[in-house]
Amino acid sequence: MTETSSMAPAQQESGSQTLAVRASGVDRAFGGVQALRDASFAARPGEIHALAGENGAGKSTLIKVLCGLIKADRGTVEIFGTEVSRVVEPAARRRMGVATAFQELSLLPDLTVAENLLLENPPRGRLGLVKRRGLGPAAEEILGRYGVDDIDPRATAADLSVAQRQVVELVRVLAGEPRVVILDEPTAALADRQVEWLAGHMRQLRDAGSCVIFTSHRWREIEALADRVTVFRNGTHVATRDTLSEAEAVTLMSGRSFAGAYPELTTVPQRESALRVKGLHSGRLHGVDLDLRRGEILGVGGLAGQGQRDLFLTLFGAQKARQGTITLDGKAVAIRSTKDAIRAGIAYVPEDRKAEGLFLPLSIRDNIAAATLSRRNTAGFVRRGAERTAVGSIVDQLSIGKGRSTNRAVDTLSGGNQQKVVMARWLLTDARILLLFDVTRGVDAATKHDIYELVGKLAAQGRAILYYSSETEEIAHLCHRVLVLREGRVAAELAGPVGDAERIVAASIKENHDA
Amino acid sequence: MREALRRVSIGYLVLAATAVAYLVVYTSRLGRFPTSFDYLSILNTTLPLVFVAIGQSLVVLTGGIDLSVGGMVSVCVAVTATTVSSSVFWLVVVLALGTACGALNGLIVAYGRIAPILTTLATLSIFTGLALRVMPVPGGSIPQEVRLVLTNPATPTGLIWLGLAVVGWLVLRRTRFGMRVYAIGSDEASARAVGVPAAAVKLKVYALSGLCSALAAVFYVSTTTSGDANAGNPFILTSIASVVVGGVAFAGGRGSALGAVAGAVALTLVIDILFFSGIDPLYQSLFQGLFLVVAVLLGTVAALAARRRRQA
Amino acid sequence: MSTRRVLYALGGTVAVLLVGAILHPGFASWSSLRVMLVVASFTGFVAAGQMLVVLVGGIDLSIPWVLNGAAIVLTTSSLGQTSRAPLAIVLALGVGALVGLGNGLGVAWLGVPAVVMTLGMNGVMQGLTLGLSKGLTCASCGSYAPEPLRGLFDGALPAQLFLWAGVGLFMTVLLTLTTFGRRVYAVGVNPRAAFLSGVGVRGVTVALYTLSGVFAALAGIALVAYGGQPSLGLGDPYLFESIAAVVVGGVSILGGRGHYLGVIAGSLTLVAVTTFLQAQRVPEYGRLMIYGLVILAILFAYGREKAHD
Amino acid sequence: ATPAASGKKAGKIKIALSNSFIGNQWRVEMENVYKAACAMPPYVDQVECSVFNAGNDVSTQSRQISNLISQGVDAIVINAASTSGLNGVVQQACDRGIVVVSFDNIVDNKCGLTVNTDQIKFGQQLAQFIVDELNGQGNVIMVTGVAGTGADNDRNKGAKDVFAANPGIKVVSTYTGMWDSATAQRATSAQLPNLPEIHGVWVSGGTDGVIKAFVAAKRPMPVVGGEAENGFRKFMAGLLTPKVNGMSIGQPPFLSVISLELARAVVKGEHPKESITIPFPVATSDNMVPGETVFPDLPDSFFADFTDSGPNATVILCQEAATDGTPCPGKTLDVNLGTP
Ligand SMILES: Nc1ncnc2c1ncn2[C@@H]1O[C@H](COP(=O)(O)OP(=O)(O)OP(=O)(O)O)[C@@H](O)[C@H]1O
Ligand SMILES: Nc1ncnc2c1ncn2[C@@H]1O[C@H](COP(=O)(O)OP(=O)(O)OP(=O)(O)O)[C@@H](O)[C@H]1O
Ligand SMILES: O[C@@H]1[C@@H](O)[C@H](O)OC[C@H]1O
Ligand SMILES: [Mg+2]
Ligand SMILES: [Mg+2]
Repeated sequence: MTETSSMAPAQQESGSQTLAVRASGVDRAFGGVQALRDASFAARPGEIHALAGENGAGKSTLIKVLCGLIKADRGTVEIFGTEVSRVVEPAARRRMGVATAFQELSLLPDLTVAENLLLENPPRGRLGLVKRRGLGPAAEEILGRYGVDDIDPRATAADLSVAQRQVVELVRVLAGEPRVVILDEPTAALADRQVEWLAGHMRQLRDAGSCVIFTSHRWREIEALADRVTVFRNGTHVATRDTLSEAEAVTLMSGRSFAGAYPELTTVPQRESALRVKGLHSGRLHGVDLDLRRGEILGVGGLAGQGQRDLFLTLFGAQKARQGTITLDGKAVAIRSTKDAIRAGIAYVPEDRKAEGLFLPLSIRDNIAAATLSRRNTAGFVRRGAERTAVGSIVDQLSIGKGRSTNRAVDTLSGGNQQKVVMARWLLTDARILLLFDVTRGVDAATKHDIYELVGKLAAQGRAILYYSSETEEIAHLCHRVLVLREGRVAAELAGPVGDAERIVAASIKENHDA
Repeated sequence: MREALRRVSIGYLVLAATAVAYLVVYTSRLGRFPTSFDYLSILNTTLPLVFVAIGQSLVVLTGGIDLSVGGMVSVCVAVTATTVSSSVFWLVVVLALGTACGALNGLIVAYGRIAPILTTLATLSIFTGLALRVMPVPGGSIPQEVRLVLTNPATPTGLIWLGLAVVGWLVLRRTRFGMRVYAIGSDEASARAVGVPAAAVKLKVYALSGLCSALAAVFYVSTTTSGDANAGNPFILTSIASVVVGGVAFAGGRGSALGAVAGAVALTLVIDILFFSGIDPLYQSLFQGLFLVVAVLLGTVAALAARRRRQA
Repeated sequence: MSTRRVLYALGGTVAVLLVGAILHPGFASWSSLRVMLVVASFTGFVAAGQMLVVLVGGIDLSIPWVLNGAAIVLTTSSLGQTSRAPLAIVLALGVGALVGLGNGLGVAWLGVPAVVMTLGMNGVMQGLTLGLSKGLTCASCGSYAPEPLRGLFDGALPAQLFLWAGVGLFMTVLLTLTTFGRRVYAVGVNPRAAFLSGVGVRGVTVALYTLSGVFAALAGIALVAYGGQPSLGLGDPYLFESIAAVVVGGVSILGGRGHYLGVIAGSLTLVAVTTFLQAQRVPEYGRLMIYGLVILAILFAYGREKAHD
Repeated sequence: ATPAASGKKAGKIKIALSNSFIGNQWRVEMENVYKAACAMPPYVDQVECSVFNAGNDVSTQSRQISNLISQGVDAIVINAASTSGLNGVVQQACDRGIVVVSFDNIVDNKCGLTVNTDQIKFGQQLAQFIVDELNGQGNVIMVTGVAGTGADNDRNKGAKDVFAANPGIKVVSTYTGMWDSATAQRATSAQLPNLPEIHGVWVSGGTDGVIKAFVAAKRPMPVVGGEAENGFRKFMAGLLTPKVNGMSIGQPPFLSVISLELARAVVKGEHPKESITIPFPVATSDNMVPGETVFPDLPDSFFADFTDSGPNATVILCQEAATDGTPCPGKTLDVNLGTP
């Protein structure tokens, strides 16, 4: 395709009988936030179509409108030429062949994997009754068809790891052999191997004539997979192209351009140890030692689910250790609660900001002040002036919410700004040890960039940082040192910046690396 | 699902324990085993609660709660006692009325999107008023033939109905609708997102709860032989207690109506145990309260232990 | 956002009063208002406690017999003597606090669902109250509330109303100006995030249930002060009424949203509706039905708003 | 108060009292006098008594009665949670030859016996008193009892008939006081500001609460027809101000004792299987006798008609029997069932 245009695809391709999905002139607001404005989008059968845009660009909202989960305030949606704007019910769209994997996973936690997979189409026996005995085998067969053999169909969904849940969710969508497949950030929780697996199936579906739509914040995935790319910015269609370079894309998405993706690692860790861990057993951890120095960014790598989360949660007092010692600045400490951890100068920024970080209906100020309430009070009364000042300065520092009132509810902010709010909360604690757990997950390029710089600055201030990311690339570039976890133990230690993510991946899967 | 099975089995365990305790206090007090009279009267007095508890458990499985069962039972009792003696056809009307009351709840909850506890708090008042309108004075009657078929005091016809209720549940459990009920209770937003027509399912669940209340009312009138506009009140808290003792999770998605049935029977037996153990009647509710908390604690502890085992 | 709900709640009260005043002259006169305020204050007390636990997504079903138990403790320990009043009040409130503490510990530490814990506790309190007072026949059970307490209701502006205003002030200050209040809303909105922000979620929960017990006891004290003597079943009407007042007052039953000012309005609305229906000589069945319809109507008003956010 | 042991003691008959709820002082007194009677001759030698409370839950009461049947009691004395709800189980008791006597809130089932006052007349007589005192002219309010129960309904019916027959009487408000003084007081307080001048008040229960509400609202005191609460009688006797012109009709708590006697006599074959209606004790402001119809030292909530009096008294009980359930000193209890 040669035309570059800000012309909406719906107009370009109007009259074409071959469109699988078409949205035109769609508006959708959430309270005060205009998530989509006059948005248009079109995708054809037999293509993989990437939907790109910064956090809050409206990708997920568009997808929800397309699959009938929410209603557009204005505009039309067509599926294979049939106008469906009026029937807002995912069940109805499913019957038309539209299957969606959502950004917030939608597995049913109390049901088994089998029930999740077969909920709407269970095996039936006599009298049309569900054959419960048939559920397990049927699910096994489906999973087998997709080469998944490490997930027990009888396991309860809630007991699966995030990656496993993502896989089940994807299998659920793919197995329906839908004519339109929509995947919203399907790879965010997947390891590289699983990404490959997914890519294979997406291509297969496309080759079979389905329309595959997906979103991702990882450009190389878009580059590798997409036949066409649509870029959204501020709730509006910006461009649809056959090919697009990363630099171009970033410019289109943000309206700005960026130099190099990762900042230079210029700081040097100090000598003093800030945090020392010996023989830690907790959850999946079976004896982890580590020594984190002041001013150091220590990466924690490895395949997903090797105990990284247990390590972070235990250090933050949110999970009990079975065994092991923790030393802070040379003094042994017992961290029994998150309160203890905060008092000891430890901060934990979680990956899942909506579930673990934010108080969505509360104000920016309340959110940021939440971890430091006990510092600004007189006899239990909040010192509001002090609070306003403290919050105000950190908000400016991180440029959250474009200088608007901190009385705004956090759920009116974009994802990137929301993530910054969580960061701001912890910076206010003056923590000397920051546990950053996948803080860039689902964050757009511009915000990611801001976060990388912030992390560097924090290390330069002498703070000790433990850094985990599901994007191995990041760990390879940002960290002074990388510990690779495997099966709850430190399998390798690499000096940083590692630069090449492949080395970390290799260490993650190699057996008996340093034994 | 295994988790669910385990929680349900807590309800069965509690029932087993209360049954044993009942046998022990009964025999030690009276020097003989319970007779068929005892079993029969337990059966017949529990049946109304059993039905309300089944309806309540359906609602709780979707993550809701139905306080209006009290009002629905009252209305249906009032109508049953005032009409059925004129024509048995009225039984159908009663069942339809209960279903309609339930469906009204369902409409408000599913389409009006008002929290179940609030919706049913309001409709409880409305239905109770209606019952009082229909039957300002206790009384009425039910034909002997109906009694003999439903809760015959001499033969355990009640077992048939109990059996039918159980089979009804098992069938329901094995329909797609049944699976959807669990899906909604587990996570409504997700269930909707994966194509479960949540509103329609909830509407049906509340309607079913109304139907169960109507059935309970019919059995109530059959055991007591007449009606009273306040008859439903006690069922509000006892049905919730049954569901709880039966191991249905309040958050929804886990448990089974059969557990609630077990819970209902267990709660009835507790009354008898307290009676025969000679506990000062004034302290009775103390023990009932403790029973409730302990039964649920046992469930929680068992679930916790199981989780521990799985994680290790 | 939740301040808008407070306005709705107040608007509801005004609307009911206006309709009443138009259809029934004298309905909104001061003497009538005065009485409605007094009657609403009892609901207001229990609803304060109910609101606190609802704010963290809980519920307190033990209110009826905590209230009743405290009322009986007050008279049996004061024996109607003015000199013993302070001790008796402390004891009665203490009983409320103790039971609330038990609820809180059960919910927060043992993980018993609030519905179960408090329903069980209601039974326990009923059994204890009946048993220990021997069905209210114990030697001291016929005692009256001490004289000064009974004076709470005299005068053009009864002291009881000042007490309610005090409760209102306490609740508002607690919830909006203190760090505790901040923590309450945080726990109500997202307990996991609150926990990860170093908020002692269990501690906050326990404190709220304890307060709910105290408020139930306070209502018990006020009710004996009003009637002179306690009776059995004194608290029964307040179970559903406290929940109704809380939600009509705009507090979200899911937790995390609401202000006590709204609950005050909610209590008043409910009392005004009942009073009005009685003044109109609507029969009992009609009153029950209209009462339910009014609650539904108000909920629909909130529901409409919810659809937007 | 614990149920009797299983082994049948020679000669003693077993009579159980199954009460629904002790929700007010009346029920407490009713049980107390029952217990006291059981501890006095002739009952102490002839009868093995037990007492059960079920609360207002019909199915609990029904379970208890079933268990009493299993226990093989000879008679069951019932104050029912519902007039209709126990019909089934009562039938089963009758079928097994157990004597069932219900009182106060009686059971519909005709196979049982009843002991009660005439509830319709109760309502009528109070209403007639008000009409007479007002010379057939004036505004009246009716404070009713627990809606849906038999006693409430009969009393209301009696009263309404009388008021309706007097066109000069205007019933300006009717609401429930739930037979509870505190509730009645709250409801009345809330009503008063919206009511015109009230000349007469008819109360089914909770009378002292209604009067207190009038006092608090500083309204002129109307003529009052009400129950036998000691507090009401204190106002009638002028022990509390203002002095109230009223008529007090008691549903006597000793109905339980008469039921006990009827059950005993029927089991022993000393009395035919016949229900009993006793006259209710009536007191008016001009015949108040401290220590007999009003008790200055006892609480307001106490029901003052715990004993009958006069030459034709059905039963004479002492104050301790009503307040503590202790037997009256050195007395054989003589219950006069009237000549059948
Ligand atoms: N349920 C909601 N309530 C309030 N605001 C919302 C809601 N959902 C989305 N928004 C807002 O709408 C805007 C668009 O959000 P959307 O999730 O569509 O963006 P996105 O492109 O998917 O971003 P991301 O890449 O972070 O997933 C954002 O500002 C977001 O905060
Ligand atoms: N959801 C499921 N996923 C996988 N296997 C299942 C599932 N449900 C049932 N099974 C298997 O089928 C067998 C039979 O199930 P069964 O008929 O006992 O269901 P159930 O647990 O009784 O349901 P309920 O208790 O709700 O009636 C079980 O032993 C189990 O191994
Ligand atoms: O008959 C009534 C009785 O049942 C109730 O308990 O107290 C008041 C009486 O009038
Ligand atoms: Mg998105
Ligand atoms: Mg089963």
